[in-house]
Amino acid sequence: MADETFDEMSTTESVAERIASEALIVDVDGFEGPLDLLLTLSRTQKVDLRKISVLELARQYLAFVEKAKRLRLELAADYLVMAAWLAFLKSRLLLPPDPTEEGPSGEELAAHLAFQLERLQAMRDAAAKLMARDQLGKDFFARGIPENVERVKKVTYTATLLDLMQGYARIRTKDEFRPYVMDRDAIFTMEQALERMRGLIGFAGTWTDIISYLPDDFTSEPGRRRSATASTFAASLELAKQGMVDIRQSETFAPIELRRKKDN
Amino acid sequence: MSEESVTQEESLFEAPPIAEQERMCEAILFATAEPVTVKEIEARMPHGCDAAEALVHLRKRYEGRGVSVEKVGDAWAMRTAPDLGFLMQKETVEIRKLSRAAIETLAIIAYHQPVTRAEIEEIRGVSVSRGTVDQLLEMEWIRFGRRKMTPGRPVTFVVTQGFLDHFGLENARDLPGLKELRSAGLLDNRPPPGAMPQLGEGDEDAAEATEEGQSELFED
Amino acid sequence: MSEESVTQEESLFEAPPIAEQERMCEAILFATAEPVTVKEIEARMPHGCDAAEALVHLRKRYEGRGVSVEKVGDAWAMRTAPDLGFLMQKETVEIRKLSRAAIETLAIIAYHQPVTRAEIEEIRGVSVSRGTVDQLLEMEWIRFGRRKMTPGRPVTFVVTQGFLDHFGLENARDLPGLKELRSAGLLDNRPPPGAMPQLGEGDEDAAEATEEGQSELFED
Repeated sequence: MADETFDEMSTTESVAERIASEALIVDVDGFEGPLDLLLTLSRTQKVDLRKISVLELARQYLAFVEKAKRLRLELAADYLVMAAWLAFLKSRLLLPPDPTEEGPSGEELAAHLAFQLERLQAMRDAAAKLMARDQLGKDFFARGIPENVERVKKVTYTATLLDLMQGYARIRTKDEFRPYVMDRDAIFTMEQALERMRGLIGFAGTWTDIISYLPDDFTSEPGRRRSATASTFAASLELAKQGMVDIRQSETFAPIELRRKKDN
Repeated sequence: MSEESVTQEESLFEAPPIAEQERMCEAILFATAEPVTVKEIEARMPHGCDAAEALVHLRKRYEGRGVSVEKVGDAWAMRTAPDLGFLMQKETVEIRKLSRAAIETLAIIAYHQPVTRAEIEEIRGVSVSRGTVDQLLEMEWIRFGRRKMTPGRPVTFVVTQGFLDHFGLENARDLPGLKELRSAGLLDNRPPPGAMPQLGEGDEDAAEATEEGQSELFED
Repeated sequence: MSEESVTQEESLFEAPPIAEQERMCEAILFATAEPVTVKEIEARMPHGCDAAEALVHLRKRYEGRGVSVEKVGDAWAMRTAPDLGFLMQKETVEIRKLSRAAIETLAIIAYHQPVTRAEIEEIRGVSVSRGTVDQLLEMEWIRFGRRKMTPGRPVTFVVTQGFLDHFGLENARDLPGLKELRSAGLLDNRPPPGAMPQLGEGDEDAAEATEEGQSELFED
């Protein structure tokens, strides 16, 4: 059968046709596979795809492939697989059905091929209709100055009673097993001194040695006394700076005395 | 304390009148370039509002105006009337040129969704290049749907809200010519009888999967 | 030659009706990325249009709507109505676990209230950051109690009704497991020696506040 087609083509071939066919074959890259090529060929039948002659289409396709072979053009394997299948289909369609043979009839196969072609064509038409629609940014437009939606993040914190209990237990146990830190039991801090002096300063109408402001329990032990003296001195300076007291010292190493500022 | 007062608040303040709700929807849609879902709109409105109803009123109000209120899937957006596109030459954005393969693939996904790559290949008769799918994904016109419950559990593709928005479709059911294609049986999946050349591996999957998907899509 | 044809055009095509011009202005104001002057609008519209008049109509149409047409300098723009600004916020609520520092501080206040910051620091062994206290105040889980009658009259902190509600307590005294903690020796509040200097007059008060407060807590 293929030979017959081939002969037909070769005997009638003119130079002009040869050029035309070369153009067609060189154009094979323009086809997206055998189905696309079949669809293109089927258009030459100029009938509704539903009434297409699959036999005729198979002939056209096989002729095409033969030509490509003669011109030694490489055809993708897909095309050759389709050619083999169409040759098979053609023989099925032409020969009387063999009752011993299994599988679908030639008509069923042809009908499916026709369906595939019709479906592909339909999808192409649909794609064209889709692209012909009005499109966003081309035919219709979105808001030109979109206002940003401010995202307000509201954070809610939560804790469970267990968290609370565990937190508390953690602190209290830490107290007992805490890593070594110096217990500052011999330290009278500047803050403490300030606090103490602020409470007492109101009574300091006359010049008084700042030593008398040391807390009682910081006077006996030398270490504690040293700390309290230093912080009380620093606190006195701070109070003087704040304009609450006047400070004086008659000579080096003489007692430092302070007095509430008169106008206070 | 706080819970109690909230409950009180709810009962104390009724939802604003529908005209006011319409104004609110108008402001929200107006301010946003992207479609906003009814749910999102309602979340931003005071308690007890019925955004869906307000939107229907709003759409009606804008009928025939220079701007229209459009439904895009389950979201809403305001868009200029298509017949006035000529006024907006300055705003026109260059739409990326899509290859023929990409356009066809997009159409197949839209009309056959959810659809597997094997099914697309079956219809086009050639393999689908990765680049084509990637491009469509990147443009956010398609996305992955749920996997098919067929051997190999292949992924499927569906079109997105962005696709509907771009082509001015309220719904995938409004695709041009969809009804005709359906009644012509061109959206059916017809398994090839016997020995057709297999185009693409996942073919067996394809049969079952498409049929399910389509009927599902167009159910409601 | 060109001038002539323009003149012809003018006479051939009349300007569209004012309603149509209004639609055009509406679409232009909607879609442009910035306010547009009357001149710019007119340049976009068909010949012979009167944008200024159309804009006046348009502004009137939008009166009282969710969107308004406004004049910005010598340009025009559409904006959402100012009273609907609250719709442009999207509130997301995130629930976070309270930090360890905050839990510990809260626990100390709950068990020792009324308690000063210095006392909290003494118990925790580290300083209490302002942020932690502010956070608890903001959450309305703690509030200021009465000042201590000690030098400096430091403020104290106590837990609130909101705190009790959150933890399902009727009273801070109901804090579960206190007895157990105590019998485990975890609540032996012995101040580190010397850390609390004797502070003269206010001292009894302070002592009362902490110790009595606690014993009161453990009574029942």
